[in-house]
Amino acid sequence: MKRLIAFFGILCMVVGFAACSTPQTTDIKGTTPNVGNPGDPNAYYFNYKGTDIRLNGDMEVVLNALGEPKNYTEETSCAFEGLDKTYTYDSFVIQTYPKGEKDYVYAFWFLDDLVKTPEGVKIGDTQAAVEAAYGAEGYNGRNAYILKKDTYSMTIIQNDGAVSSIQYTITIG
Amino acid sequence: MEKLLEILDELHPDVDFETEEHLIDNKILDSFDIVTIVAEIDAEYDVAIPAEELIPENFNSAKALYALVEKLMDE
Amino acid sequence: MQITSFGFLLFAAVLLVAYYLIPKKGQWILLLAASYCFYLWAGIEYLGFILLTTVSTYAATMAMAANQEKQAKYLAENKQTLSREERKAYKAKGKRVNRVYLIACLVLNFGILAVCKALLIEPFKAAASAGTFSFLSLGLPLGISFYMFQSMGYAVDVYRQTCAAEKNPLKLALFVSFFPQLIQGPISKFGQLAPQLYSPKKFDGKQLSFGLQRMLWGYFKKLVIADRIAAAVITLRGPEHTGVSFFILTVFYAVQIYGDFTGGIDVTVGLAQALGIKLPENFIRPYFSKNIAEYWRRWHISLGEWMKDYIFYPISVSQPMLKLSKAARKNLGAFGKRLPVYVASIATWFVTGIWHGLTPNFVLWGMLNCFFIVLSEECSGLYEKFHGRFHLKEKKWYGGFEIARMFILMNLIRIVDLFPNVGDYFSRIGSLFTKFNFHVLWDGTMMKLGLTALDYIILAGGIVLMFTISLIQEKKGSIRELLWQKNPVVRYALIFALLVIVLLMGNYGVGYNASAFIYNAF
Amino acid sequence: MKKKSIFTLCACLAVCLALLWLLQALLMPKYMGSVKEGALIGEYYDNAGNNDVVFIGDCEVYENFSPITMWEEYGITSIIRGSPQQLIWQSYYLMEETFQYETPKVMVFNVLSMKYDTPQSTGDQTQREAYNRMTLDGMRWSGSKWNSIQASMTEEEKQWQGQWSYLFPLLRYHDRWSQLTGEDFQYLFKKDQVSDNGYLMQTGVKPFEDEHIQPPLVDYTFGENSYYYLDKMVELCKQHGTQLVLIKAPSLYPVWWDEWDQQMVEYAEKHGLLYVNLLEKQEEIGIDWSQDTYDAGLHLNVYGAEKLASYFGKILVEECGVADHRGDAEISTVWAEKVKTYYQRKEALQAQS
Repeated sequence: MKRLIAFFGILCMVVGFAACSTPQTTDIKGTTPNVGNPGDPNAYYFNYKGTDIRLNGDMEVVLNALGEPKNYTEETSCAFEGLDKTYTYDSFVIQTYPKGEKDYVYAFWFLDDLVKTPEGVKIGDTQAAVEAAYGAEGYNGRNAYILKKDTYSMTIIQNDGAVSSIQYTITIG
Repeated sequence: MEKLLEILDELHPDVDFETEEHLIDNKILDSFDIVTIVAEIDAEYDVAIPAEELIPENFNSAKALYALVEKLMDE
Repeated sequence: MQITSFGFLLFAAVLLVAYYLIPKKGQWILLLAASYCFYLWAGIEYLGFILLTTVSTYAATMAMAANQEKQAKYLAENKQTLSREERKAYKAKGKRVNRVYLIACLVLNFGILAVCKALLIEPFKAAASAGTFSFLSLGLPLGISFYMFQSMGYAVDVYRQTCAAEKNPLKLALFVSFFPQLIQGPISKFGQLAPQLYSPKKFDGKQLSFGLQRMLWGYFKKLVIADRIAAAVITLRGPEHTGVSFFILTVFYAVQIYGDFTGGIDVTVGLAQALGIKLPENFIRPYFSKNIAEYWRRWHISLGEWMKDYIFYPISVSQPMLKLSKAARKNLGAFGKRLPVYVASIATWFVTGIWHGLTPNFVLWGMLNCFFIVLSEECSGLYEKFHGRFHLKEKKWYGGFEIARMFILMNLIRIVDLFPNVGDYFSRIGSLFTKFNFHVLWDGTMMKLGLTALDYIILAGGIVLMFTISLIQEKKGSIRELLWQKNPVVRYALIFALLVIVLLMGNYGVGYNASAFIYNAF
Repeated sequence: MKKKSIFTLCACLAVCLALLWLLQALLMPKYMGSVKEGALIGEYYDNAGNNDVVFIGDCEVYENFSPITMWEEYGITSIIRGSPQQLIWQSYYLMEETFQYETPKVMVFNVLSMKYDTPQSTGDQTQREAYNRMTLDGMRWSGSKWNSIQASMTEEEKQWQGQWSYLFPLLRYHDRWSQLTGEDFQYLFKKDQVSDNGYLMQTGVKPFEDEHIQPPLVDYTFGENSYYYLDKMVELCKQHGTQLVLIKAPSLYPVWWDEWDQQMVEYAEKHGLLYVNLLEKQEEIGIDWSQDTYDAGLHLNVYGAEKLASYFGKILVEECGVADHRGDAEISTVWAEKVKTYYQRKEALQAQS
């Protein structure tokens, strides 16, 4: 028994030393699929009449809450199965991609100033208002702010000093 | 030589060290044994076997080992 | 350049053809050129590292050799006039000078290695978590852990005068950079590898064939088994997989690492064999081991040998240790005798641990191995009594039990590789004793790990094949020799069958994991 | 003894190579069933030579123009080298390769692909790779093919050194063994023609109802790489004395922005090229979007394609001076056969839908 205790003592010293001299490790990052995860709570979103419309959100939920869109079109890519769908409401447009049986939000953009981003920016706002909400980091130096988070991006385009378009999309790749 | 055989016998009573010539090749002695033997020889003969001499050729038989000890004592 | 890339195969093929066509005197030059091409392929920015190691090793060994020569000459000339004590003192003085050279060389090289490893902890972790983690492709620059250890081993050998210093810097450069083993070993000793590298090789159809067969078998293990099961290993590392799931992870990881590492070594050794160079074996069917000491004599042998020769022995027979031994023996009895061995073991395993990575989990891994080796050594007496009492050694099933016990124990130790956060590891181990969720085996969990039913079938078939081959090797020796006795048509048919299996069932190439991929629609 | 063993080795090697070749043929997708687009590029070689007009581009050419109609109405010999999501460098190399087989009077290029500047800019890499395959696997071996591969590979393909898998497609399709169907065995050695001189016929009707919209862009300037290859096309056609005609097919989606159109107008002017934006000619062509499209305005069906061919044939005759070959007995015999196949196909498809 004495031997084992002695051995343990030496062992602990060595391990203790090692633990101090090596940096703390952070958690492991998983693999990211092409479009992120359906239902991702961290995705960009905006709120319309109490409904969150979120990148990678389930389109069925949106349809149930908002009702039928004003316009609806389907787009195929050459040679591929599955449809991208575009839903146009009065103040915004939502595009989806298919995954399994369901459709998920792939992009949305605003059409007028009746909808706002969660940070309060809307079409027609000044550059100062955009920078107040998002900072100047995403500015491309010419006409747009592009913000990115994982596979998500938000683009605010300006025309003559005023916001002309606000778009959210998943960056594929 | 006798003392050496005593040391070895104590480690592995079941081995006939006078005849066995492949102590390492036949995996009778492992690295722990070798180090123990070195320590014993140091205590017994006051000869320090340096690390570079810890090669199979010197430990495959009691004879070879004894020759090594003699050589080192001679130096 | 990965050994599984098409580029590597093409490179190897061109080299093999050129190797046997050019004059034999130039073969080693070609190998050197090929090794440097290979190294440059990985990135020109790493060239400096390998050159620095080569140059510093060359400088240190030449200096030591010159010193040794001078010394020998002086001793020979003054044999008559010097007394024994004087000779001893003179030798010791010479050795001290050489020791300075050696230590400078070691400090420089291991310093670089340590800095590289420390700096590269982040990318290494990223690679590990992305699943592209090959057990020994740790850290950059390419193969640095391997060529450094090999070179430093050589420097120590020259210091110890167990091998002569190589005077031709180009030849030394080849020894340092020899490309098949640059990536993941084995770590060769100079005395064993170098003469083979420089000697002219006659074309030998049998060696070539054997080498290529071994490479193919290596690719089978790597591409069909290891790279396929990798997906499940990644999934199972998730925090939700505890208890039985964690146990499954340890088994899957055992399969993955065996396929990955021994497969890679097979490719390396096979290619070297095709070039007429015999590299040391790095694995001898380790999972058939019955105790932990045996396991480490059969798994990653070249690293173990290196550690033994250059860390374990020097520490355990050093003067302070011998003094400690004497003191301990007086006070602690029989255990005291073994104390130096244990201290040296801990040091050796500590180094082995950080060699694998500078994170706490690798240190823990080393210490766990060390602990169980010491434990089994201390308890060996008890075991023998126990065995003798029940005549267990004579019973066939008991051997099987010992192997299974060893397999499980090593799985549980090895898995710590995957948990940079040591706390995660212990909580998983704990869950083995508290959570008995056997239902994961049949409730569909197994189908959600990233493997399809077909994958499981291929894996099962592959594992059975690996096991059978190992069993035959264990009982009857070389499979390739057995095949060599057979009708060539039968032999070619079998090799071709294996080739087709690797080609069709290997997990390689673009779009492999794209389940939504268009071709699935046909 | 030695001789005998070498002979055995060589014989076995030959057998193995033959088996591997067979395996490769079996595993490659045949594109005969649901994704016929993949077979288009490979069909060119059976119909190459003696075409006065060659169309090059993506689905906006192979779904929208009917060469048979142009033959029937104007005696124009034409062929389409189209493939799905064909990118501009792929179009360029197809053009380069075409000149190895024939020297047409007119090369027609659809400019939609100007919008994609790099292999990465076209979206999902997996999809991209599948498109690359459909454009490249069908090409015969040539320097053009190799260069096209180099220009087309996605990051993932590069990582895998994908060029080797184009050289030996077995390396790409190796895992298809578990998905083989009857089709793979049926068409192992001989494939059917799925197109009529490169035109992939659709007979379904799905009317256009709502306008397809896309969000505005930050930057409308076409990329440098796109212009680089367009310049190369101009140069290449000049070398061969072939007239290069740029078109934008009358597909309503993806959106063809006015800013893009303006750039093409300017480019054509600068290089003295004919550029026809067929979107602006919808009325003259007579496209009825309730009848002439099979996917709500993205592509035309056969009825629309015949109308467009009829309209565009006239431009080719009047503005490019493409000759009428209906008087040439030899050519007429060949084309009579094509016409027959065309109507058989049309009937069969109509019966299906």
